[in-house]
Amino acid sequence: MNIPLGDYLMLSAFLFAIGLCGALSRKNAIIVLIGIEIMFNAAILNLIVFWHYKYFAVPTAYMFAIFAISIAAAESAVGLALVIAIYRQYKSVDVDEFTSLKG
Amino acid sequence: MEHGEYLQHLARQQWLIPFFPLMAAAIQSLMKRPSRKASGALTIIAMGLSCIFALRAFFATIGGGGQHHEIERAIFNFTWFKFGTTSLGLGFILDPLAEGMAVMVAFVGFWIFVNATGYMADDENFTRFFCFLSLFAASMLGLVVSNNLLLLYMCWELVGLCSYLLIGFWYFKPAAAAAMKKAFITTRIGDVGFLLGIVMLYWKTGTLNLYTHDTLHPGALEQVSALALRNGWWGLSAASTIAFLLFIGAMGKSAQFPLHVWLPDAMEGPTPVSALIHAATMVAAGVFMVGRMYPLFTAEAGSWVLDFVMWVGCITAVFSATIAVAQFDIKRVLAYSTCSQLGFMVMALGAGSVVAGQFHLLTHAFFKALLFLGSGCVIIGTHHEQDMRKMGGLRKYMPITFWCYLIGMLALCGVPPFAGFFSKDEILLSTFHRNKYAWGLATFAAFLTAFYMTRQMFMVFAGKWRGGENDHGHDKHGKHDDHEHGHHGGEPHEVTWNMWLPIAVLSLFAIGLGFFGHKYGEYLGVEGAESVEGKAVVMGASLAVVALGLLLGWAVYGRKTMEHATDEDPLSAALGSLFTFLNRKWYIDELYDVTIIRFTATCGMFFRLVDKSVVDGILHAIAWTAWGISQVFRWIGDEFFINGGFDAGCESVRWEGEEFSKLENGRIQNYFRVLSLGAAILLLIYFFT
Amino acid sequence: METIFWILSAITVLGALFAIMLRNLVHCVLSLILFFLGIAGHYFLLRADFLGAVQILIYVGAVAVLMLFAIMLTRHVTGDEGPREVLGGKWWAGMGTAIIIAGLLWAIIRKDQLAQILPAGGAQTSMVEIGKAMVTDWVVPFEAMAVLLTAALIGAVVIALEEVIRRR
Amino acid sequence: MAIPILFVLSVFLGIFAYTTLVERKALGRIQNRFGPNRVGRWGILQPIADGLKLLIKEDIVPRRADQFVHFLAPVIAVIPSILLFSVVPVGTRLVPVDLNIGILFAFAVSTVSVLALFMGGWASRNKFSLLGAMRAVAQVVSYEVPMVLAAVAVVMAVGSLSTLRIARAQSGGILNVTNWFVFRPWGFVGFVLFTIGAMAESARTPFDIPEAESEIIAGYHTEYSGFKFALFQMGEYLASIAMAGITVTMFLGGYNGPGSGPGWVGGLISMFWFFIKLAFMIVLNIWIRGTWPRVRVDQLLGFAWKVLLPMSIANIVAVGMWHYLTFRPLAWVATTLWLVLWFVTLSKLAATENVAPRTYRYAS
Repeated sequence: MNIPLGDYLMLSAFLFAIGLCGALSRKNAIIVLIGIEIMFNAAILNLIVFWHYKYFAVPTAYMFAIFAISIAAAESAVGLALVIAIYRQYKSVDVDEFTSLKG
Repeated sequence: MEHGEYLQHLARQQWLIPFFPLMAAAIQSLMKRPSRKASGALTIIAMGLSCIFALRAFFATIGGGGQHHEIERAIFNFTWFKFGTTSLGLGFILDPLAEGMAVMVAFVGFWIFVNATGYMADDENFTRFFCFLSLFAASMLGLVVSNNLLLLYMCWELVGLCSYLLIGFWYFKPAAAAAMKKAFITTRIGDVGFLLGIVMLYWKTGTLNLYTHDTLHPGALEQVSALALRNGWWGLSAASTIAFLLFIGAMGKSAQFPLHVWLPDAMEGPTPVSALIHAATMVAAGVFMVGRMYPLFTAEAGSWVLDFVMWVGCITAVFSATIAVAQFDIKRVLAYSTCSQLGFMVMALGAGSVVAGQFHLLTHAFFKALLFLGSGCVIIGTHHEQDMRKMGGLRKYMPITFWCYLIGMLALCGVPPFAGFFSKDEILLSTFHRNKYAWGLATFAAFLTAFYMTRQMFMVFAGKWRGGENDHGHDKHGKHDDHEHGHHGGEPHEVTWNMWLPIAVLSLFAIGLGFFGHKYGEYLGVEGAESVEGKAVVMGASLAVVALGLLLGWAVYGRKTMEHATDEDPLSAALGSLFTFLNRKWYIDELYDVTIIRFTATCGMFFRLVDKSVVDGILHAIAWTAWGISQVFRWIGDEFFINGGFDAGCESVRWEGEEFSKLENGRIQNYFRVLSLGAAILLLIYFFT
Repeated sequence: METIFWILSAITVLGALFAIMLRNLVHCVLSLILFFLGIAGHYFLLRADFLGAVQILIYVGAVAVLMLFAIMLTRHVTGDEGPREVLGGKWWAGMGTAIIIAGLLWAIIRKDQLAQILPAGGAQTSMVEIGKAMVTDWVVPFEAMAVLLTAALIGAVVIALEEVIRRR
Repeated sequence: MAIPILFVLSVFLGIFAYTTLVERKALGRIQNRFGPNRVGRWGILQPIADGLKLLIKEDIVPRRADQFVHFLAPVIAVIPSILLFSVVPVGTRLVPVDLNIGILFAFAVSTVSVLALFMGGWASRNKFSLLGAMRAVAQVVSYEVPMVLAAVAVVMAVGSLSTLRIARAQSGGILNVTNWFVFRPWGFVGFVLFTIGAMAESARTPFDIPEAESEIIAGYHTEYSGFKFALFQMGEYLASIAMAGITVTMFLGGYNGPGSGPGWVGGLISMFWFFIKLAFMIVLNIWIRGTWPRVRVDQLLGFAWKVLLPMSIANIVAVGMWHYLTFRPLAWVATTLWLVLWFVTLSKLAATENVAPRTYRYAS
């Protein structure tokens, strides 16, 4: 496989940016979560890419990836539960309408 | 099997000693439908098994040791978990110190549990109680057999937790709820010191194992000579500093002078708990820990730590004894007496005699458990009456309890053939060698001990039954149990066999145990040749003061017993306001109220002031700066606003505030955006550098 | 191999783009699944087989399904946003930031020497090694993760169950 | 590599076709009727006729349906089911692909089929379809957990995720039979758990509430007709056959049996054994379908979370005990006791919910 490391990094950078864009500009809370998941995945992809390119014989990066996936799963579970709870409160999932954090 | 190997084999099985009560607690906590019989039986059987294992180990340590005064110590360490390259170990130890203690805890605990089945027979939460009791015993046994400060600390905290749970067992009583909090918080103050000591020990030695028998990786206590050469804090060597910090923990647990306040309040718990706390578990933990870590205390010659320990003990001994003289609650007298006796033990440790301290710990455990259980019997026999003024004449009604109680009392006073005499004598002797003033004070405390115990005996057992007089309006003091039974004032009765049997058994030990003092010293292998010098003086003095105390007690309370519960205490008449002073426990709680609690409140106020002036000041300064900047912009942009003068200035501040507050609009996405903008800026910086 | 890489990359990027751009929420999640599968494909390509399978199992099998459930519970079941505005207020700020970050990352990767390296090859970490590492050197994080997942599970249940309890 | 794949594809598709026939015949017999018997002798050409009929039927798509997703769903339903076969070792010489993560791959792939159900149900814009889809998703997600845990037990015992390794680990013993995992305490429990899980995952009776006819017409494929419907059926059957194959591989000794071995003859015999066992599993499925009533939705989910999940975790512990107790008789006694204890406890706990005797309002 003769793909330079840069291509993979570029890919994950773009994915990260796409996720960020979704998380920052869409109104729906679920899409925001989707954006965050995309960012997570881009980051995990980076871990695995570096593992493959540089530390092929060491399981550290692999461990990190597995833990990151677990954390992402937990995060999305709690996040979606929160979305449902918030929906019950506001009858809406638009993040623009959640302004009770205002000081 | 060769003896050493056998010990090694036993050390491997040390974990079994705390294991059984722990399992009993676990099973009881998981039982679906609580059953009194099953729960009581389970607890007692588990404790019995622990006791058997402890005895087995105990006899093994007796068997080999003693010839060369060399301590037989078998250890078993293992790695708990690894984190990267650092690993944390745990370990168990088998040596005379641990085994003597373990046998005592298991044995006394066993009989306390038997008694508790009677005492708590009517309680709704019987199984919860026994679950906690088992956990309490398990954690104490774990503390005793641990060869690792981490494990010791965990058990230590568990002991604290259990005492919290048990003192507040009747949590619906406000006094009990307050007492449980007090006990927990007070001991926690000490625990901070303990934790600091542990951290420092780990920092200085790199291990928390006490012994490893491995020259490559020596345990903490095998490095004391090195530690004594390193510098610590407060002009002490590292060893002494750690010892001092650890001793603060022991002060909290063993209720030494400034931190003793929780112990008397702990009387709010059920009486078996008091017996357990006072005799076998909680307070013994502190003294035991000092004994366990003793090499640290003696590592540096001539440090003031040992003196500190001794004086703390001495002050506690005298101080608590004086308070005990003026109490009316039967359990409170015993509680202050425990405080005082703990003072004796700590004093012995400070005076350099581990044997005396530990031996007194053992004997005291037996007769204090006996006394507490006896008082429990009295309380049950008199239908939950705790006020001694409303008792009296119980000798007729409760003969077995009376005789056992008498033995316990004589042992506590230090009357010759009984256990307390020997152990107390050793303490006094060692103190005599160390410091004559401390010895004098301690002898005075011994006198007071004899006096207040005599007082208690006469008030409770002599004279005529005063409980029938129903005078609730008189004094609410000491009637915390009346939620249980409404029928105050019924005739007292003897308790059931499962309550008197334990005290009968314990009283045998209270008589006989003292003769083994010399053997115990050999067994521990710490003491060298026994010093005879001054022995006559010390023994004579202590005998004299005990006799004096007994006589005086008889003179004040025995010649003419109280007629009515409302009668004034004869001593109160003689001492006047001093008696009130003692009765109110030297106003220590009040003192804490006006000093520490007031101080904390003041601190709070002070910080609020700081918040108001400094923090708000900074905020105002920022606001004014922003205003200034906006003014500058205004100058450049438009002359007109300057002409607007002060009004425009205010207006611009408001405008700035509005602009800034738009940033803080509560929309998460906005925060997120600003965050990622920050990240972008960081990336930019990274790119251009 | 290069071809596979480019195809997978196209799938991944398009999946991600659609996931955040489509108007219908269910379509968004479906294209997110495409994205997840693309990432899993990348893992297989990078010889992280286990992780690829885990990716499908967790993301496609659990996270995406969870999202679908959340949509069903919070919106009209068609998942359609309707004629209303789907972009949040100040969306240009978010999009601008994302573009800036993308550009900067691109520039940084271009500038970096590291980007030129090719895979080292050699012996791969075996599954057995990974399993062993997880229960020896990494056992504390592993346990912590177990606790975290339990906490998240309970937390999610409690948060989502709130109303049922109140109704009783 | 190509030949095994082609072989597996053709053979399993054939098995799928005739499974439908066998099922209809068997159900017919159970219900005291004949089943298909018109097309060919014993109705032997029935599947072909069915296929032709479905091919030429009109393909109806509801007007309000989400056209694209509606089209995609049946396609996605089939793909993972076929992919599942890639890790099933059919004989000693016939393994389509030996992945080192075989079992995990199978689970990963089988989860994807959930999406097909959801997409089909959601895109139809039909309340019954959507209900069926949500039921299917909840059910599959719930039953996957105990199923994976039951498989974890086997993976622990073998020390590998590869299906081939798992099959090999069960060779040897008396007549190549005694080493099957189903003849271990934990293996037997795992077998039962896994079979139940597989049955629920492929939504077969008694776990067929996603397509319960009496409640929600046909569930997620209510709005499908013609070959799309056939594809859904095909995906479902293929998945259940593949799951049967994986069950055979993991618990019933895979291709091992008297006479199986590495040579050509042994290979052929091993294939024979594999298909015999597969047939046994399929018939077991059909039998259960014919005899069991459908469970209620709350019973279904409660059963998964309150009985199967604890039991499968206990099973994992049992494997640990089996591994560490090297003295076999002791291991037998200990694991059996442990599992029986759990079984009794769980069944006691599950039985506490007292169901009132059913009252017939109109019938009696």
